Amino acid sequence: MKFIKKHIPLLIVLVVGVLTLASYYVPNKYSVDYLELMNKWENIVSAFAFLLGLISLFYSHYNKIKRKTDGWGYSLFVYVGFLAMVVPALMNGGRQMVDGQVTSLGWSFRYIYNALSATMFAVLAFYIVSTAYRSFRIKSAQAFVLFVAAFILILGKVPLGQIIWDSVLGWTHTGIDQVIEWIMSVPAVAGKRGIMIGIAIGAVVTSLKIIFGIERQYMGRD
Amino acid sequence: MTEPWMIAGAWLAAGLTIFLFSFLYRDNPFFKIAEHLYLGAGMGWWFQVYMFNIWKPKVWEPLMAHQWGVIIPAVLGLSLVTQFIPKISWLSRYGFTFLMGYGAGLAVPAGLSTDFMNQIAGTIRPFSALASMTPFAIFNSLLIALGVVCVLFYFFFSVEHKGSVKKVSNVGIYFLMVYFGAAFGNTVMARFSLLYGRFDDLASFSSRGSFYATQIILAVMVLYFLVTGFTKKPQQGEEEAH
Amino acid sequence: MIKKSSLCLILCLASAGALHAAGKSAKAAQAAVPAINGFSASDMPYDAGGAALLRWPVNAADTETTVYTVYASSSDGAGWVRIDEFPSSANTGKGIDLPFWAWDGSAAEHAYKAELGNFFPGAAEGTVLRFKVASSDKGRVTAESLPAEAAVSGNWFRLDRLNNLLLLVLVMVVFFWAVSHAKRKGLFIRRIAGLDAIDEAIGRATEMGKPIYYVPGIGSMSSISTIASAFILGEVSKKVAQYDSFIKIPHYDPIVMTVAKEVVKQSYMEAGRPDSYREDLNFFVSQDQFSYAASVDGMIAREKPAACFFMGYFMAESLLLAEVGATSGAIQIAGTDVEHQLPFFFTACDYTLIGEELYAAGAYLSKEPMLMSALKVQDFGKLVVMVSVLLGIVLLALGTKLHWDSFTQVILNLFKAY
Amino acid sequence: MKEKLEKFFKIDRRWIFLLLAVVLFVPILKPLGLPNKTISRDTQNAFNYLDKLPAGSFVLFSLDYDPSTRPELQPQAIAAIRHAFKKNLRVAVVTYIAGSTGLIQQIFEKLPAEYGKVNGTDYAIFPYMANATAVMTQMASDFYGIYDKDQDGRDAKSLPVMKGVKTYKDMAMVVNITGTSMLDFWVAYVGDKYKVPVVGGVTAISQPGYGPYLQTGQLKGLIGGMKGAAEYESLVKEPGKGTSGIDALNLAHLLVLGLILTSNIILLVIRYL
Repeated sequence: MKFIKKHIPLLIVLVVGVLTLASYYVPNKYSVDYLELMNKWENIVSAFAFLLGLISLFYSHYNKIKRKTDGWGYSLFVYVGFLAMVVPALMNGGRQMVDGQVTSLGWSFRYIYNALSATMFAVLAFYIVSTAYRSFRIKSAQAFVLFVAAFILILGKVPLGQIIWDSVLGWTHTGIDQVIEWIMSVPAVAGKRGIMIGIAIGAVVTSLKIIFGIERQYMGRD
Repeated sequence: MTEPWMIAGAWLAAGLTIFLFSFLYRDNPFFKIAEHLYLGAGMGWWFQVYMFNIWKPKVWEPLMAHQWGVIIPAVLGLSLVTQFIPKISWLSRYGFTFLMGYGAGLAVPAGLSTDFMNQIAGTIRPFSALASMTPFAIFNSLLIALGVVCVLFYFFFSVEHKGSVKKVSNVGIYFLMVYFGAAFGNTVMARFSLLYGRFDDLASFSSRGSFYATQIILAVMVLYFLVTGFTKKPQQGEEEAH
Repeated sequence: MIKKSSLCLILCLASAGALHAAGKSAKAAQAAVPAINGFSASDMPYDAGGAALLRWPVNAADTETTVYTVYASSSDGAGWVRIDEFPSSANTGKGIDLPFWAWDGSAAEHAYKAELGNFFPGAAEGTVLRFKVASSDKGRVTAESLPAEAAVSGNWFRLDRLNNLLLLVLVMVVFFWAVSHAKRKGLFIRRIAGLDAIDEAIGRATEMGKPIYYVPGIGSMSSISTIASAFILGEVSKKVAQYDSFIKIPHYDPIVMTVAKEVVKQSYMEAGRPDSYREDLNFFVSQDQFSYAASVDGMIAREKPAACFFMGYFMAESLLLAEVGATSGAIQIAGTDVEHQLPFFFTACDYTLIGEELYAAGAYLSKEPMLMSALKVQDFGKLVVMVSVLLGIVLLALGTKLHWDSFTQVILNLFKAY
Repeated sequence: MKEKLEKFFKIDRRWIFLLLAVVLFVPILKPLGLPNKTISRDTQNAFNYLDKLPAGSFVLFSLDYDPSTRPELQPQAIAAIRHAFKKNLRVAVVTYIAGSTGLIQQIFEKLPAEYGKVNGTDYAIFPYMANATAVMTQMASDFYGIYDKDQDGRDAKSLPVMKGVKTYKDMAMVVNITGTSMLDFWVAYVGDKYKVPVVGGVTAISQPGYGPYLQTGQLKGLIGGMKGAAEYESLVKEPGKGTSGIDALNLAHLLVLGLILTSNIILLVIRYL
C-alpha cells in the first residue's frame, strides 16, 4: 500500500520532472512529442485544480449555514453570486455576445462581477493615503532615501508634478521624467537584480527538491 | 439586452460599488452582502469559463468522439478533488505530483537562463562597448554592477557582517531602498488608478440616462448610517476597526 | 468559405506551376551564369529538426545591390521552391547565434539557416532535401551554385546550452553537498539584525502585561516564506512561554493553522510551560484576504498589543495591518519576500526582514537542515554572480581596450543563454 | 500647541478618506486639462517595436488581467490593439486569466469595426486555457495542438488570419498585458527559450521590478500603469481612458505627498519643541 500511496507518486514526479528538465537540452523529435503530450495533459489536469478552490469555498460556507454561525445569512449570498454567473452562462452557452447583442452572461459580467472585483481593490487607494499620513515615518537615513525616491516618482508621474518640478528646479535643465528614468533604469535595476538572483537560485533549488522527492509538503501528510 | 436592462445594470453596479465603499465608514450588512456576492460571483465566472473553454471542448467532446486518450489527464485531474475525502486523499498525490514534476522540470533551466545567466550577462555586457559610451553611461553601468554586488552581499549569510564587510552590505541597503521607494511611488499611482476607474464608472451611472443611480444610492446609504448611528452607540474602538 | 479555400487552392497550384517553370528556366540559364563554388548544405545542428544550414564563401565582387536567393526542393526531382532572399551583406558566418564552443563561423563565408517547416510541412524526420543558392543584381542572375543535398533531422543535444547544463550540474553538486553537511554538523549563518529585536519586543510585552500578535500572512504551507515564518513562530512562542507573556496568532489558511498549533505547542513544551499552552492561541479568522485583514485590524486596534509580528507571505493587506499596528503604538517586526509590499512594512515597522533575510531568519533560528542547505546554495549562487560580475567587468574592459575581440566574445558567450 | 498638534495628528482617518474621495472625484466631473506630456523610454520602445513591423505580421496578444486591474490595463490593451490594427498587423488574442475573457469581449465589441477589421480574417480570439506554462510551451511546437478552435468554435487552422502560423517562429512578437506575474513566464518560458521578442504591459506596482529585463533586452519594451497607457495613447494619437485618468490623478498624487510631509513635520515638531 505504501508503494501505491507514496512511491508511485514520487516516481511520477521524478520521471516527469527529469524528462521535462531534459527536454530543455534535448531538441529532437521524441523530446518534442513528449512535451506536446505533457502540455495537453497538464492543461486538462490544471483545469480540474480549479475545483479545489470552488469546493472549499462552498464547503466552508455550507458549514456556516448549517451550524448557523454568526452572520450565516451572508453565506447564502455566496451561492447567489455563483448562480448569478452560472445560470446566464448555461442559458447562453457561455457566450457574452450574440449577433452584436450583449447576452445575460455579458450583462452579469459587466454589472456584477466587474463592479465587485474592481471595487474590492480600489478600496486600497484609501488605505494608502491614510498610511501615508499615519505611518510613513522618515526615521532613518534609509527611510529617507526610500522617501526621496518615492517622492520623485509620485510627483513626476503626473503632469501637475512635472509643472511644479520645472518651476522650482527648472534651472537644472533636468526634467523630472529624466530623473525617474534614471532611478528606474539604474539604482532600481541594481536593487531588483540583487533580490532576483538570490530568489531565482532559491526557486531552482526548491524545484530540484521537488523533482528528487526531498520536498514533499505539497503532497500532504501520510 | 434591452434598454431597461442596462439601466437596471447601472443601478446594480452603482449599488454594489457603493456598498463595498461603505466599509470605509463602518462595517455594515450591505458591505457584507456585497463582499459575499463577490466571492460567489468570482467563482461562478471562473466556473463557467472552465466549463465552456476547457471541460466541454477538451474533455467532454473528445470523449463523445471516442478519443479515449483524454481519460488519463481527466482522471489525474479528478484525483485532485479526493483531497477533501481523508480516506482516499492520497489519490490526489497522483495529480499533484504530475503537475509539480512538470512545473519544476520547466522552471529549473528557465530560471538558470533568465534570472541568473542573463542577469550576469546584462550586468557586464555594457563594458564590451566602452569605446562608444558616454562617461555618464559608463558611470551608470558601473553603478548597476556595484549595486548588484552590494545588494547580493547584503543577502550573503555565510560571513559575519562587520568592519568593511558591513560597509559594503550597508551600501547594498541603499540600493534596495531606492528600489522600494520606486515601488512605493508606483503603488500609489496604481491604487489611485483603480479608484479612478471606479469613480469614473460611478460618474457615468450618475447621469440622467441611468436615473441618477449613484446619487440616490449614496443618499440612501448616508441616511442608513445616520439612522443607525443614532439608534445604536458604536462600541469602543469600532471606528478603528475597519 | 468553401469558395475562398478552393480559390486559395487554385492560386497555390498556379504558383507552384509557375515555380516549376521558373526552375526549368533557371536550369536553362545555368550554363550561362558563373557558378558559386564551395556551396554546401547540411542539417542545422542542435535543433529540433526542420532546418538546414547552408554555407558558401563570400564573394568579394558582390556589391550593395547584390541579392542572394535560396531555393530548396524535395529530392524526388520536384521543382525548386524559393525559401528566402537577402542582401549579400546579410547572413555571414558571424550571424549564426551560437556560442564559440558550438560554432566556428567567419565573416568570409555566408551561413544561412533555412527554416523549412512552412515549405515542406509533410517532410518527415531525416528527409533528404536539395538546396541551391543564386545571386542576382537588380533582377539579373549573376551566379548560381550547384545543388547540394542534406538530410534534415532533429538532434540529440543542444550543445549551445552546455553552459546552462554545466551550471545546473554545479548547483546540484553544491546542493547535495550542503544537504549532507547541514545534516551532519550544521553550517554557519550570520546573525540577523531584526532578530535581536524579538527579545526586546517580548520583554516589553511582559512588562506592559499586553499580548503579542503574530500574523503569519496569507500564504499556504507550500510557500517558502510561510515555512520560514512557522520556524520563527516556534522561536518567538518559546520566548513568550519563558517570559510568561501572551501570544495570539490569527490565521488565514486552515492548514497553516494546524502546523502552527503543533509548532507553538512544541515550543511551550520545550520552554517547560506546557500548562500555559492553550488551543485557542491559534485561531482561524477568514480565508478572504480583506475580511482577514479587517478582522485582525479590529483586534489590534481594540487590544493595543505591545508587539506585532508580521512574518510570511503578504499581499495588499500588508498596508492595512502595518498601519493599524503603528498607530496603536506597538513595536512592529515584519518580514516578507513579497518585494512590492516591503516598502509599506519598511516605513511603518520598527524592524523589517527583507526578502531572503526572512528565510535566513527561519534557518538561523531553527537550524533546520533543509532550510540551511537551500540558503547555502543561494549563497553559493550569489558568490558566483559577485565573482563573475567583478571579473567579467575587468576582463571585458581590458579586452575591449586591447581589441581582443575574440576574447571578449568568449566571455560574453559564457554567460549568454541560448 | 503641542496637544493641538497631537490631536490633529490623531485625526479620525475617515476624514482623510473623504479628502481623497473629493480630490479624485471632482476632476472626473471637471477635468483639470493637464494631459500627460512626457513619454518614457520603455513605452516609446514598445511603440517603436510594434511600429516597425511590416504590415501583415502576426502579433500574439496575451491579455491576462481581470476587472481588479482593469483601469490600468484595459487602456493599455486598447491602445496597443488600435496600433496593431492601424498598422494592419494580424492579431490573435489568448488569455490565461479566466476573469479577462469578459474584458477581451468588451474590447473587441466595437474596436475592430472602427478599422474595418473582421473576426477570423484580421484577428482571432482564442478561449481561456489553464496552466499557462504548458500552453506557452505547446505553442513552440504546434499552436493548434492546444488551440484547435477559436472562441466561437471555428476551426483555428483554417482561419485566414492564422495562415502560415504554426509556432513562435511565425510570430513577429508577443505582447503581454497583465496584472499578474504572467509576464515573467512569457520572458522565461517563451522570450528567452524560443527567442521571441516580448513586449509587456503591467500595473504600476510591478513596473519597477521589470527594470532588469529591460536593461538586458529580454523585454523589448514595457508599458507601465495608467501613465504608460496615457503615453501609448498619445503615441497612437487616440486619447482614451488612460489620458483622462492621468488628468484626474494630478491632485490625488499631490495629496499623498502633502500628507507624508505634514505628518512627519508634525512629529518632528512634537518631538523637538
